[in-house]
Amino acid sequence: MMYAVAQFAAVFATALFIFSLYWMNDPKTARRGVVAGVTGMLVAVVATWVQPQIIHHGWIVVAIVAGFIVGVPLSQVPLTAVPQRTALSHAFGGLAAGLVGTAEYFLGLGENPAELTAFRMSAIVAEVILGFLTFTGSLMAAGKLQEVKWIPQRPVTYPGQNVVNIGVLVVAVGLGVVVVLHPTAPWSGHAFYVIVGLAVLFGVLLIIPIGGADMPTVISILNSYAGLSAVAMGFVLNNKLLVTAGALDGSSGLILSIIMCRAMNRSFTNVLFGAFGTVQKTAAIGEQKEWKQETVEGAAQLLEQASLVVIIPGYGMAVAQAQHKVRELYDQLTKRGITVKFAIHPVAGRMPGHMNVLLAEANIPYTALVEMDEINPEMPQCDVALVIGANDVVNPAARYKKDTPIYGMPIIDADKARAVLAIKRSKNPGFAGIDNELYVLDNTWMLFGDAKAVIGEVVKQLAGGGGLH
Amino acid sequence: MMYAVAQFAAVFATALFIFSLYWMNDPKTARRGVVAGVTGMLVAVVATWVQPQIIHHGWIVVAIVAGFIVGVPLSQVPLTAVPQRTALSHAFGGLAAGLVGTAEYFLGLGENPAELTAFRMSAIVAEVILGFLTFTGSLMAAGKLQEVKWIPQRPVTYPGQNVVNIGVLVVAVGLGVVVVLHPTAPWSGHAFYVIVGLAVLFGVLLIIPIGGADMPTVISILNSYAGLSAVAMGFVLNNKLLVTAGALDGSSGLILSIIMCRAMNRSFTNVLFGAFGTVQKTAAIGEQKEWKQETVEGAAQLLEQASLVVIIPGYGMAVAQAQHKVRELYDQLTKRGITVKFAIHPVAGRMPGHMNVLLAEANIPYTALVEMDEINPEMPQCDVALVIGANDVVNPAARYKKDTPIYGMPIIDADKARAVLAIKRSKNPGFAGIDNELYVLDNTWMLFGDAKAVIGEVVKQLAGGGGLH
Amino acid sequence: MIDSLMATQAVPAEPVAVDYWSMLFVFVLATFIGLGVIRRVSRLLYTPLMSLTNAISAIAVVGSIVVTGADYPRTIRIIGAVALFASMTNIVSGFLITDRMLKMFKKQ
Amino acid sequence: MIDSLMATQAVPAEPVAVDYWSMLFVFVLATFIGLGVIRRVSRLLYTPLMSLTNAISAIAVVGSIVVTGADYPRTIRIIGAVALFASMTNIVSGFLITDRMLKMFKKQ
Ligand SMILES: NC(=O)c1ccc[n+]([C@@H]2O[C@H](COP(=O)([O-])OP(=O)(O)OC[C@H]3O[C@@H](n4cnc5c(N)ncnc54)[C@H](OP(=O)(O)O)[C@@H]3O)[C@@H](O)[C@H]2O)c1
Ligand SMILES: NC(=O)c1ccc[n+]([C@@H]2O[C@H](COP(=O)([O-])OP(=O)(O)OC[C@H]3O[C@@H](n4cnc5c(N)ncnc54)[C@H](OP(=O)(O)O)[C@@H]3O)[C@@H](O)[C@H]2O)c1
Repeated sequence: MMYAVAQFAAVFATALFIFSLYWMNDPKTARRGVVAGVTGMLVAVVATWVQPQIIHHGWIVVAIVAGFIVGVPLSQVPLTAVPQRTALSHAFGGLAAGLVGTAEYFLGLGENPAELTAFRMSAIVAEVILGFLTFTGSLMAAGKLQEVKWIPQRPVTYPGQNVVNIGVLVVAVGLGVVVVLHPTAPWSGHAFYVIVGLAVLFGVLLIIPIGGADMPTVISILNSYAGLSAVAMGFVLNNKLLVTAGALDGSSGLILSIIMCRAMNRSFTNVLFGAFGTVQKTAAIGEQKEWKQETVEGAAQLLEQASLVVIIPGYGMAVAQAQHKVRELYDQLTKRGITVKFAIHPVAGRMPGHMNVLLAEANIPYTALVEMDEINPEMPQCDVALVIGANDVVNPAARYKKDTPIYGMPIIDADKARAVLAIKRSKNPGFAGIDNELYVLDNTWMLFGDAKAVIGEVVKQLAGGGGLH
Repeated sequence: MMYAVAQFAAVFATALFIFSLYWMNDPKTARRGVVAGVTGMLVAVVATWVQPQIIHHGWIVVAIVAGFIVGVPLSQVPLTAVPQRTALSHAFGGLAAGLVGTAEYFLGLGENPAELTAFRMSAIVAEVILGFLTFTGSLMAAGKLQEVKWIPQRPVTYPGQNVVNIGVLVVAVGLGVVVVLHPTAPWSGHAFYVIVGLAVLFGVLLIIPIGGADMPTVISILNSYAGLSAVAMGFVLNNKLLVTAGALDGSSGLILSIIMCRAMNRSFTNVLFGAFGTVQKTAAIGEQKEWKQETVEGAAQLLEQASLVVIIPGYGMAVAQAQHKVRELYDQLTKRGITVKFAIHPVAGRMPGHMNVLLAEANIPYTALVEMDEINPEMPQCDVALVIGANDVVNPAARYKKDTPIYGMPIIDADKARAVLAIKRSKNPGFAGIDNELYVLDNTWMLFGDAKAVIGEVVKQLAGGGGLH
Repeated sequence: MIDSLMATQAVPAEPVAVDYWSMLFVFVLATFIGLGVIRRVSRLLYTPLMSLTNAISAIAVVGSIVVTGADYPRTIRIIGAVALFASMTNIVSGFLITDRMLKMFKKQ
Repeated sequence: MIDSLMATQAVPAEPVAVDYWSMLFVFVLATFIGLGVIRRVSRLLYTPLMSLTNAISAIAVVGSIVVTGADYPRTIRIIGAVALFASMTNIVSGFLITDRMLKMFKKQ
């Protein structure tokens, strides 16, 4: 009976998880997806808990309560901290998988060595290696993103680094094979600890040479690993629900990282081993060419006279937390009958969909957000392209400068607009570390300063408060 | 070892079948889908054949050779006979499932009754009922489509028919439950035969009240049943490949029948129990209103002067086998620089995609075939809408006449074109048996006659051969 | 003997208990895949799709091979051979006609 | 005892042999579904998608519940409780933050 309950719950929860992801195909149905996910999780937890072999309940309750105590505040972080939170969450997931794998091994060793078949042992080793490397790797990633002091932001490289890293992994896997073949030898327990230690180490080493800005892609790859470690746990526990849910998570991480890599025109290997971001900055072209500046008043006037304004937000908008001011600007312009569209580049910001959540937070209707492929044909009709803290995603060098790291990356054609207004704090380059000729084009005017402050003043100007200055 | 071979083959063949269907999403990759399907099938057959319990090979070879001898000619039928062939094929599939189920039951009964557990017996009974009802139902459907003499085309109805039909099914299922509970009683073998008999009977009774023209939907539903019987066989044989392939087939049948029902604005129940096609024909409006006729010369002139011609083919084009003449017409018109598009209604003809294959057979590029939703906004710009043997799919009554069976069905807006030329043989209504006011509109001109003949003459006229008459 | 029929692909050396829940799981997942994949099939190709799925569902042939070729009573094996013939016909005609139709779809 | 850990959900009355091929089958099918479903997710929602899959993959919680709650040695159960806490944190924060973000997406 209880067996049937558990099995039925597994089928049911699997179906709910699939629907949960399916409903994410449209913002209108997406919240239903959360309900389906929560229900599936509840069903799975209850069906496991009621099984007769669960006889101690106290610690379970304590752990669940503790999970709530930590989980609720973690869900209230500001939206700019979402990448870190996601990384932290992967770390927790990896830790859980690694610990359960360890428990399984020592349980088998202590009580029923015959159960440690080659297949089960392989699954346990895979689970433990994937789990613990995801744990430390994600912690490091979270640290880099949070800009924690003792974790360097810039990639740290040294000669022979890749050899060392891959060496550590190879030793861990090799030792794993040995333990799979001799699971109950007197030294196997120690070997197992060494495997855990190497996985922990590898997670750290993997992230050290990767720049802070490459973290989103790395997080997605770690997401895949976390999913695969859940799959391995499913193999060990003969639990199909774990296998399906893990596979769903694994595919999600895989697809998102592929999307990011494609949109940046880079390969997986380049992200993981390319030490991107160490690129020596070339002398800023800005020094030779003329940067034209515009005043707040002039910018307000230019915007007022436009009939189509395309706003191109980038990482700078996120840093400045300027989205609410952008919303005010949007209101001021639409009030005047001006059409305002937001051009969203697939890798603008520092994580997939970054701009969309920020703008949604500021109550900008998602129907005003237009994807790159759709907005580009419209750019020649655009009167003012307002670039807010975006740089690489509007850099025309991507079209023809073969020696730059962004060569071949599709960009938003801001330079085709009749006029360009660009907001940034300095003449420094963006994430990829290369100059952007967009800023020195004939029809481009700069508004130097923090995005939030600058837009705030433009809004004041438009609202008629300009006289106060 | 052999076990692993079989299991690996099952995983591999499943993946191939999934890709096979996936590649059907585009005509460019579709033929690759066939290669994947054939490979999957080969892998599955070989992996089964090499299993050690297969010790007699002679009959297998004979049956396979016989399958080729019958199968190759069956694949060469003219395209108009494709619906019948599909139905016949479902009949074969149902027969195979039913026979294997029967063999399994009597094997268990004779040699190892303990294997006839409740679960297995339920699967066997489901397999046998689904298999045999699909067998006779599909044979009847094929007969109706082939217009075999001794199977009436029109629905045959009598009072209490639905009660009788459902009664037969209920008795079969009830007896099935009894046999599941007592698989080895002395009378169980006989009861099993009765179940088979009732399933055979139900297949016939199910089809009798359904009109020939509703057969495509029925065939799709039977396709689902054939898939489900394969799933049941998979449950009985503990074979996951059968389960997955059967589920793929089942979903395909389900989705196609849903698409057809939606496009006709009817429900499943209405198709299965509605006895559609018995509708009393109302007096043809044609007698009151004026039908204007056009000569072949006039039609040719009208077409020549157009700049956008939309051809709307229907069942009549298939009946007349006019597609090759249509191709010649297409060539004549495009040669003159006239844009020619084909408007394809989802249920034009008598099976999903019917028009597309016919036109593809005549080498018309599939880029010229436009779906209903895309062509309708263009219809007001269309100079001549040429309706070739289509009727219900262009009947404006669908928009407002609530008492007609097609009310609510989306149609191709032929009536919005600047002029309409319609080819049909008589003033008779189409499949749904209702009048079509399109034919008596002010800007409609009729070309009475067989579609192939009429278009042939128009083409001659356009090619300059008109003087020969 | 029925054993080997039951677990079609199992050889006595490595017997596996029939786990109906696994089968149900597989069925549910395969149905999801089926619905997802079929919904994306090009409308142009519905007719060849019907014959392709027809051929694929003739995978029931593996059941018939076992019934025909294993060490079973003669009548059982005759039933199996008929089923095998029926499935084989579907495989051959199904794939051939699908390919024949698909060959006709040309872009220009 | 390890038996009940192995087949997490099995009670001794109805033991089921671990069929790794079934698991592999399920894995392959689930991956197909995952790729199909994720590819259709709206681009607008990639950020919430990341936290949603995060929460779903915390299904590993069922493994931790067994390790924590069954009749195992104390150290094993402590390890299990830590894992359970970690998974639970992910479930709670993952679903909550996803919903919080999705609430922001409004049409007008
Ligand atoms: N989205 C993803 O998933 C993802 C993942 C991995 C990598 N990436 C990479 O991230 C980059 C994203 O491009 P992007 O154009 O959005 O950003 P970007 O190239 O990093 O440029 C950001 C710009 O914002 C400006 N800025 C920073 N803080 C600001 C503030 N407070 N106020 C005003 N301006 C400020 C900076 O100039 P100043 O310093 O002069 O102010 C900088 O030029 C791409 O290279 C992409 O490949 C994205
Ligand atoms: N495609 C599917 O999957 C499917 C499935 C089930 C049902 N249906 C139903 O089938 C109907 C299809 O609509 P439709 O407009 O294509 O066909 P239709 O409504 O059946 O009309 C066909 C027309 O073609 C004419 N015709 C017949 N033979 C001809 C010939 N040799 N030369 C010239 N004209 C000829 C007929 O008129 P004359 O007799 O005067 O010549 C008739 O008006 C719909 O009602 C649909 O619901 C379709």
